[in-house]
Amino acid sequence: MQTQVLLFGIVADLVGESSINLELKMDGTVSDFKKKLTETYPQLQNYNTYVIALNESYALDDTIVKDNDVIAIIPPVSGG
Amino acid sequence: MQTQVLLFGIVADLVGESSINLELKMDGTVSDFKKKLTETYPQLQNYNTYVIALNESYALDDTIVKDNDVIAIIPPVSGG
Amino acid sequence: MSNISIKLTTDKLSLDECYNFVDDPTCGGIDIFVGTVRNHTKGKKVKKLDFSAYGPMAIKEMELIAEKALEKFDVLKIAIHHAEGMLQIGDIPVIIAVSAAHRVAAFEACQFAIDTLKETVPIWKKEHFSDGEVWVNAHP
Amino acid sequence: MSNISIKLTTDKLSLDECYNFVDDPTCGGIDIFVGTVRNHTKGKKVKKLDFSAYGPMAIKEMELIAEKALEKFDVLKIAIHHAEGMLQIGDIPVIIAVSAAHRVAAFEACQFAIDTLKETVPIWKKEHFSDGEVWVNAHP
Repeated sequence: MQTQVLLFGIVADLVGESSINLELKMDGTVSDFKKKLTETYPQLQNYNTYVIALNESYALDDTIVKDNDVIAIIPPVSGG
Repeated sequence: MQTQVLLFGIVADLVGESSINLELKMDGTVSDFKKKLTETYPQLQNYNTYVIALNESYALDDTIVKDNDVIAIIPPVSGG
Repeated sequence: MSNISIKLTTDKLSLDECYNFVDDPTCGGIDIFVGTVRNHTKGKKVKKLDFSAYGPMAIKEMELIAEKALEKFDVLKIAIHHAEGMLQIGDIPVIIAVSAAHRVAAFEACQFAIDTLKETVPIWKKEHFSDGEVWVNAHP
Repeated sequence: MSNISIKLTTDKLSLDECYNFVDDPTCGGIDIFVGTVRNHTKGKKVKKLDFSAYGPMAIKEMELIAEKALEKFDVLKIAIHHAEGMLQIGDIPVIIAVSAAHRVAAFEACQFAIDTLKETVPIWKKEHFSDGEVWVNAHP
């Protein structure tokens, strides 16, 4: 399945985009997604302090990524 | 010596004045002053939760009251 | 001192004035406590509050609190403004604002200042109910 | 919910707006935390800060914090307003205001809200120095 991934902060800078499309297998987990992401963007290999949000909520590594889920990569936040 | 005493809050209400004059002996303490006050205003006999300030600072019971000191009777405060 | 603002006034207190006083290019956080007149106390409806003060001593004691706050906590500036006279529901008896490079110190100093003010500053409030009035705390 | 005000905006944040939202006839104390842009960080001079956010999620997370604060503490109303975009020294990135019948709960809830916001809300700031710029916290 084709997914849209939103990038922010330093991750957007490292990738050079604020949004990317990634082909994922059906019923993969957040962990699988992270692996695919690093394969596709090797510049993220040494940057793994981000977490993943699905549909605007924080997701765990074993959460299943479903078709049409909005995926976002959240580097360490610094609001306030 | 003749002293001026400032009264506030409930103490002013009990005495019916916001300022009184009291004749004190020289070199008496704050304790002596309190005794004299209660003799002169027996309505304060059952009200002893106040503290005394001399010249706008809190005073202890054994502080000496000097001539020309500004004495104030401070019932429990409730600002804020 | 230029890093302390103390006020005892019959005018309306101003949040912006306190904020502007403590704001500083080196500060990263400001904590502001605002006391407000509550419409009830111990289940009774309050109509208004009358604040009276031993003015010169109240100002001295507020200055002492401000100086102690600057000493005890890593904070930059502090404003302590207190109202006198008759206040209605929603009016503001007290504003305390504290600026600091880091927020924890601002919170701590602000709490210290309001806690101490309520113990030491010679200001008294009389609550007015529909059936009478009473000095708050007079009989602890 | 009428006792929660959440805002993420490129407009200037307003202290009065936050105060007026949380003010209530039953409240006795309001605590307000104001974040400000500091002119230095770790000894380096900051020129300005650029805040970017994952907007919809930032708003959801701020709502979660507000709901949790109302649950955990005995408080009445809470406002959490955060700025986006380029801020200059002295500008206000965040205001959190909390009202309560008694002041301790207001202080506690306000600290809880800013502490949690800094951990969970997807907003990022980039510090601009005279010799470059850096994402804050990007490498913890």
